This record gives sequence, C-alpha cells and structure tokens, in this order.
Amino acid sequence: MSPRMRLWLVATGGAGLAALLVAACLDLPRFGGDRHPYGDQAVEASLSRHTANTVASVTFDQRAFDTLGEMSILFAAVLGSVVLLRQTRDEHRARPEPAAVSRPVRRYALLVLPVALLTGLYVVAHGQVSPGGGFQGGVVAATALHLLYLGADYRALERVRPIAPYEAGDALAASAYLVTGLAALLAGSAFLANTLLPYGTFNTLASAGTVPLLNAAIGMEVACAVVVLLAGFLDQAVEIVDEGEHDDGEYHDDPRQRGK
Amino acid sequence: MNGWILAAVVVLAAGVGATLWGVVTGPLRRRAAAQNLSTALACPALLLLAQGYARPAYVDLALVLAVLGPVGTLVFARLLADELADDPPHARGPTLTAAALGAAVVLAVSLATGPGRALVKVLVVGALLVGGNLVASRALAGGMQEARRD
Amino acid sequence: MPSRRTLLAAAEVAAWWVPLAALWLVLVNTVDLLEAAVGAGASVVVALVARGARRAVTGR
Amino acid sequence: MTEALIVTALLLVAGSATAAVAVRDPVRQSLVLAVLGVVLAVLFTVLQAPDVALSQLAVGSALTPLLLLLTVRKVRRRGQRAAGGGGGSDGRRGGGSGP
Repeated sequence: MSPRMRLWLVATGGAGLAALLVAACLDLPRFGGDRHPYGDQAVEASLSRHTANTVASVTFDQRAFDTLGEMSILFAAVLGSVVLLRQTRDEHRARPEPAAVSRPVRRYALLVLPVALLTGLYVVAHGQVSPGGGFQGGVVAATALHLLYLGADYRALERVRPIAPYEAGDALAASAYLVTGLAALLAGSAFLANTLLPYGTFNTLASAGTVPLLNAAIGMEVACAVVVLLAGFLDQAVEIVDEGEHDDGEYHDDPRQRGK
Repeated sequence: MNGWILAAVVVLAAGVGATLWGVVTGPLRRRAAAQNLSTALACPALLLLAQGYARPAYVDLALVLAVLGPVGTLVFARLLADELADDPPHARGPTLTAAALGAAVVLAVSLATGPGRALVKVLVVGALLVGGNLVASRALAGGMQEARRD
Repeated sequence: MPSRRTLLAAAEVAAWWVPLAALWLVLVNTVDLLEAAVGAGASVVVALVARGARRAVTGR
Repeated sequence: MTEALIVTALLLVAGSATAAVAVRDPVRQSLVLAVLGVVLAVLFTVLQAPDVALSQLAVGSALTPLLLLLTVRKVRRRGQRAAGGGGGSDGRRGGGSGP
C-alpha cells in the first residue's frame, strides 16, 4: 500500500471515529447527573451480598467472568514477553557488577520493603471492604520486592527471587480462579456464581462470599506475573549481552544458568 | 464550603502544577527533581481529599502513594545515575518546602482525626511520605552510590 | 537444644513480626478475630521475606 | 468548590498528557509519564473512583518507569554497539554517548 493510500485510510477511519464520538458525546447524560440506572442496580446487588465495596462486587461477583478474561489477558501478555525476552543463542550472560548503594538508600530499601509488601497484602485482603483488591495489591507487593534491586543490586534481588516458583505461582493462581468458578458449577449453580460461601457480616473481612477468595487468587496471579515480567526486562537490561556487544564484566556465566 | 477541599485545590494547582512545569521544561536534573516533588505534593493532596470527602478509606490511596512514590524516584535515581552524575539535581529548598507542607498537612489531618487507630495510620503515612521523599531526593542528588558506580 | 544460629534467626523474624503485625492492626478498619489472624499470618510471611532481604544484601 | 477541584485535576491531566506526547526523548518522556500517572490518580479520586486511582498509582508510580528505563538502557547499549562497533566504549552504562 502506498503511503498516500495509507494516509487516506487513516484519515477516513479517524474522521469516522471522530464523528461517532461526537455523536455519542451529544447524547450522553449530563456530567454529574443524579440518574444512574446501572449504578443503582449494581449497588443494590452488592448490598444484597454484603459487599461494602461495590466495585469489588462488580468485578469479582456480578462480572466475575469478565475478570477471568482480563486475568487471562495478563497471563498471555506475560507469557508472550517471557518468550520474546528469553536468552537466545547469540546472547550470553555477563554477571552484573555489584553496586555499592549508599547506606541511607540501602537502609531505606530494607526498611520499606516489608512495609510495602504488607501494604500490598493489606490491599489484596481488603478488596471487598475498601478501595483496592487483587490487582492493585498484587502490583504493590511485586514492586516492593524490586526495592532490593534499587537499594542493593541485581544479585541481591536474584537471591530472594528464584523465577521458577513465581512462574508456577502465576499458573497456580490462575487455575485457582478457575477452580473457584467450577466449584460453584459443581455445587449446582452457574460458573463463578457467588453462592458457595455465606455472605458474612457487612464491612468485615469475612463478607461477600467468594469475593475475597477470587481477590486473593488475582492478587497472587498479578504479583507473580509482574515479578516474572520484570525479571525478563531486568535480565535483558542488566545481564544478557549480545554477541559482539561490549560488556565490561569479566565473568561469563553459563547460559544454562538461566532462571537462577 | 469545605476548607479541606479548598486546601487540596491550592496544593494541586500551585504545587503539582509547578512540578508539572518543572518536569516538562529545563535540564534533566530539574525534571528528575520535579518528578520527586510531584509525588511529595500529590500525597498530601490525597490526604486532604480523604478528609474533605470524610471518607477514611481514601487514606489508603495516600498510603500507597507514600510507599511507592519514593520507590519511583529511586528507579530514576538508579537507572539515570550516569546522566545525573555530571550534574546532580540539588533542590534543597523545594524539597524541604514540600516535606514541611507534607508534615503540616499530616499534622492538620491528624488533629482533625482525633485519637485512635486512624490517627496512627495517618502518622504512618506521614512518616513514610516525609522520610521517603527526603531519602529519594538525597539519592537523586548523588547520594545513590557510595564510591563505585554500577 | 536449638543452636545459637536458629535462635538468632527466630529472634530476627520475631523482631520484624511484632511491628508488622502492629502495622496491620493500625491499617485495618475494624479489629476482629479473623482480621487479627490474617494479619498475624501475613506478618509472618513478610517478616520471613524481610529477613531474606536483609541476608541477601549483607550476604550473611 | 468541587467544580474547581475537578477543573484543576482535568487541566493537570490535559497538560501532562500533552507534554508526554510532545516530549521526544524517551528518558524525559518517562519522567513526564510518572507525573501523568500521579495526576491521573488524583483525577480518578476527585471523580470518586478510588479503585481505579489505586490501580493507576500502583502501576504508574514505579512499575511503568522501571519498565521504560530498563528498555531504554538495553536499546542504548545496542545502539552503542551498532555505532561504535562495541570496542572501547563502556557498553554497560547507558548514558552519555547514546544515539
């Protein structure tokens, strides 16, 4: 296709999209109006299942099947990047040099890592009562681990982060979500229906039926996925060197050590 | 009229607006310092919003930002160490101003919260915020590495 | 009789566990038995990670 | 008062989003992107969507800059090899003489 043709195609598509968007905007309800037909029904449904956080009720109860799809998207995306970022035959590993991070930064990292990790777990565990949930908490927890790279060096991170268990954890958490859904099916209701557990006391940890379980599964899946994803990027940026690419590390590790 | 929301508007418009200008213009060192200040100022704004909307659950947002904001700055300090080494950002004045503002906001919010576990939570957020941003700005100003570079 | 090493390790994990469990109790909305149990469990995990991180950095 | 707050947050988002597009250097872009993440989180909070704001904070404040800067580092090292044949120049450190 010629560049001119391509430009025309983009212009036509863009103009069509713009026209549709403008037409949709003209028909929207006014900003901040007081009529929310869908919102009212979602709130009613979430209150009937003792879920304080309506958003958690929508994502993990009323629309739990959508969340399954989103989870598989993340899973597939991480799988794809792992395949793309793997060590190829013309690349080898150079051991990263130890970095001497200054003492205040190192202390800060060692002190804040547990606090950040606990915050992540707190956000995962309280998805049904307060803002947050599996995705948010999982990302916070995974970021917390990487304070070791920032506050020390890559070798320190690799020591607390063997990749294999995180890859297994990713898959395990994804299947835990599926199994929770299938359990509802076996118990005689629909796939992922929130009928397995008692709804519990409103606004406490033990409320909302299976929402906390699904939250925990998503939290683990996201945390493991982010760790694996960042491991791929860190390996490429810090350790893996192309043939012919100059590196100033003296040690050349065996490529078989991948994944250590 | 809600004084907390008004204060949040002022912090956002003046403080975060100024850091936005700082991060868009000027040399790299100024941009990095402005990025650090943006989290140091947005976190008090989130605390003020939580108080203004009278929703204690919103404090979680400030908590997450107080934990992860300095981590983000450390990412820049670590991976841009070579670019910043020749010309380290020294933003003592703005950093201390932002830290003082954060401390003042935390103090005001905790006075309004009253004694209890919620108060301790706000104080934890404040400690993480002020401590984290001071350490992060020191790391940006060349305090990241001891003798050697990585 | 546990060795000195084990005792030191247990002491370090416990020293992390106490403030972390307290932090959990500060973060949560309402304190009940389940909340305390979940907090205690999470704090154990995080305390172990904290010790691992410290050892990875100092190399001991 | 709430209107002023929403307008402020919207203006900040519009400004930083435009800047994120206009800035060309990826390193500087990642700095603008980090600020955009924080400002977006404030906008979501102002519009009473704390769950979304929390997602934005978790992803935008540390994870996105880390991914971007690691990528820049790798790409620059390759660019250096292509430009200088890999000899002599310090390939491990991304800075200074990048393309």
